[in-house]
Amino acid sequence: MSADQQRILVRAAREVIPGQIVNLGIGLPTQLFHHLPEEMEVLVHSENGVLGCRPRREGEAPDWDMIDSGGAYIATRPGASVFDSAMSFAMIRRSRVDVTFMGAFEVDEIGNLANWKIPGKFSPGIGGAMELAQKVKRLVILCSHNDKHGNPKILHRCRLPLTAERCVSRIITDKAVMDVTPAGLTVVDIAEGLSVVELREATEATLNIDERQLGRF
Amino acid sequence: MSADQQRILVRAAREVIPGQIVNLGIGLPTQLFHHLPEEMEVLVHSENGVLGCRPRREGEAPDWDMIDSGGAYIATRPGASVFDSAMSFAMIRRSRVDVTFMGAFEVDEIGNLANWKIPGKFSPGIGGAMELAQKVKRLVILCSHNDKHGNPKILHRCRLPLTAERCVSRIITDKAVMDVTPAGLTVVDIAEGLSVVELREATEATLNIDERQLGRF
Amino acid sequence: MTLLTQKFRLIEEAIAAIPHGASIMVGGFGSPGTPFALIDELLAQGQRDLTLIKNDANEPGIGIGKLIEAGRVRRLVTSHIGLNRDAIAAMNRGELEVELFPQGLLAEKIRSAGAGHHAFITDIGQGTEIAEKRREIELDGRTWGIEPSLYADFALVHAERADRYGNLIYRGTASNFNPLMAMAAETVIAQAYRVEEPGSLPLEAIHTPCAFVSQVVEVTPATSEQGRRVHVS
Amino acid sequence: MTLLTQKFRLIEEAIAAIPHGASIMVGGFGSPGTPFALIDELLAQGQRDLTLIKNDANEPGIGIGKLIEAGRVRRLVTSHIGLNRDAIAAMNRGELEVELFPQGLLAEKIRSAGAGHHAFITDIGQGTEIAEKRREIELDGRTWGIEPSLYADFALVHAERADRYGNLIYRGTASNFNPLMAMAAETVIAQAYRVEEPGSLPLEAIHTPCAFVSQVVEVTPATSEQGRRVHVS
Repeated sequence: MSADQQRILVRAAREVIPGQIVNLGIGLPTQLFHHLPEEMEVLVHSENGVLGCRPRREGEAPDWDMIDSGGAYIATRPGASVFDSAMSFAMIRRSRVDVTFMGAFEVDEIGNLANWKIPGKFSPGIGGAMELAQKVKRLVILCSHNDKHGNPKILHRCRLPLTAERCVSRIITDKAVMDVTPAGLTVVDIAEGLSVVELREATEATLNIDERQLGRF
Repeated sequence: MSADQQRILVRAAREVIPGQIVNLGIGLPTQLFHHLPEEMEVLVHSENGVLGCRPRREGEAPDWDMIDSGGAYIATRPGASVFDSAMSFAMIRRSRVDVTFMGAFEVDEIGNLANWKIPGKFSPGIGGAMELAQKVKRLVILCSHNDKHGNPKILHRCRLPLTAERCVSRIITDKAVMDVTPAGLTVVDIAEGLSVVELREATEATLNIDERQLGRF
Repeated sequence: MTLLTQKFRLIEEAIAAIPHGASIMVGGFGSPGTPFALIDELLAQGQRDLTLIKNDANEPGIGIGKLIEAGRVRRLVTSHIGLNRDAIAAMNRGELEVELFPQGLLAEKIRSAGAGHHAFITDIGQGTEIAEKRREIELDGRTWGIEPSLYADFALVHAERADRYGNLIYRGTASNFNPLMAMAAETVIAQAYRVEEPGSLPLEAIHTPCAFVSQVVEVTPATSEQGRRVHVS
Repeated sequence: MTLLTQKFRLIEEAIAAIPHGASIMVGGFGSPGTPFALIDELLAQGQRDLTLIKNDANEPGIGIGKLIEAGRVRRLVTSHIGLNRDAIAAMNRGELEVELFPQGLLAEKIRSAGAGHHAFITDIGQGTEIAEKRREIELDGRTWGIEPSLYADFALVHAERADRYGNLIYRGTASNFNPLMAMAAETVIAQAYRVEEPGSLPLEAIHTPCAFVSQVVEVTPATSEQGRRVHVS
């Protein structure tokens, strides 16, 4: 894992409050699993049908019937339950998941999210992202600020097919923490060592920045 | 219980095949419970959420959490399961109940059934009758042939609000066993000691009767 | 939603969150699964103008029968009230507004809310009075009824066992409408005979996962007296 | 429906009832809950032109991956095939028709069939490509999508325990789509690690009541090899 990814995860872990129900999307968000202390009373929901999963401890034998939605063998913590896919998504559509962390291809100023399809290049399916994005109370995006070619992923408007409209609450990248507000994107934190000018250059979206209120991470 | 009711129940018990799933409506059909031998592999469904109930044995203590849809304390037999009301009616709407026995205010020549409401006089609710009548594979009506004033209950067309249209397979009364066929009501069995003329007089519906094929019960 | 760590409550506190005029789903089919203790607390606290959603009206002097008798229920959405002559009388006097649905449709209207749908499309009741009261739709060459989801502000449910996160296990025919209502209401108050530490309920045996439950209270098992009053054929 | 007394079958006999061109729901999310033995028997018997309905395409060489590889699947209705590069390649070559749904909608389309509804009405996917493909309805001042129920001729499901009437208990995350498919298909073939006598499964622990299950076969627990091939992060 890169230092940038590590920075995103450490910052993201601060978003979780004890007593919450949390869903971790495939990819980087899944790694957040390892940043939630086992003694913290948080139940991690995985949409394949488990509430209260935890990573296996070192040397702990896998249970072939226990995976998360990414296919990794997981274990459970006290208070866990298992259930079918209808129940699992009822929980999602009824907004009983407090916060979901998800990756993104693109996010935009009004909180639109695109993370499931690149027409002609990538369309393996939708999975649970659409329901999670549309219905979760708080959607936090964890992604690199720019793609591997350096192109901005935080856009004025998404160009790829949307996962859901106006669904994102907060975006955490290697460069900044941004909130989606009625006035557009407001920068909450900026990465250590990065200037506001550099951040704006790496971003297509218009960013509201009040330098007096800006945190570092 | 009257001799007429007893005759209906004895005849009705012959409708049940080992291995079937059976639902018994409130009132007379519930009594059929006692005419199914305990060793017979039949599962009785009750729409409040149990499959495989049986009457309590003499002296058997009631379990306060186990009732049938009529409110009677019941017990269960091997192979029984309990479930919620959504599951219970999914079973009904998916026609997974092989045969249902139900009472009637009125039944008619095309198999319409009225048994839930007498406008201005009786309308305590619908309960599960509507789904059962509409969706069960085989609906057998158990009722007196005439009401307490002697008026026929087997009609040309139902006059009361319907429970379901064209839903009845067979009608068993104290006077006859009748099948609903594309040609109307066909009498299968006639009560011991009753003449065909007497049966026709007690019935508003037109009855198809082939005296050579007529059984007695 | 209540944090997992803050769900275990005193019954007085849980019920005190219910205002006058609230819509309340109440679990139970006959006596089994009826949250008697929560209902009695609601009776004691005095909330009025209530809309109740329950399969049946219990019986006179039992469960929601007490609330109806005390004039605290403005409207009852139900499937059958035949075992409560007081409720029928109140309905006939025009003091209790009663809306009736076929039992399975009532269950599914609640389940549909619990699943986060807006409505479902059914053929149940087509050709009967039921169909006259609802919006219809032409689809695939037939006419179907549209049944809107049925939500409520609160649900009062009864479980056999719970943990303090709000995981619930039902027993026997006491399940009935409880798990459906637990998914459909905004605030879900569960009573259980035992409220245990998280980890004590077997994973696969949990019927209602804690995500749906707002508050859990521990109650003494109902006396047999309440049970005995149920009609025995 | 099969009589209760005639459900316990040999696997060859159960699968032999499936004709060419059948639509088949297959339980499982990744490996857990996938009825590997039933799939292998289907592979051995040679049925073709199949429509499969499954959350995912398993992985290359595993589960329905084998059927896809053998060219036996004409159409796949699914939520995600990202872990099976062979399935993606077959789709891109036009040899496999793939219909994609959001996972929760797929689950509910199956559940809606299982509950005997014709369709349900949802806001999921409104504002996305999903909405462009389906019929919409104006209700209560908003536009909603209509999602028809998804039925199938057969369902192949996997359970941990069963009895010979067909009552089923699932374990861990092996539940997933299995109980939904068991309700939705016309003929339901269940494999279980143990098929016991009626009466041995605890009443409240049964997830799928036997009324929905047509045939039960007993299979040897899957080797860890099948499990081990699943991606471990």
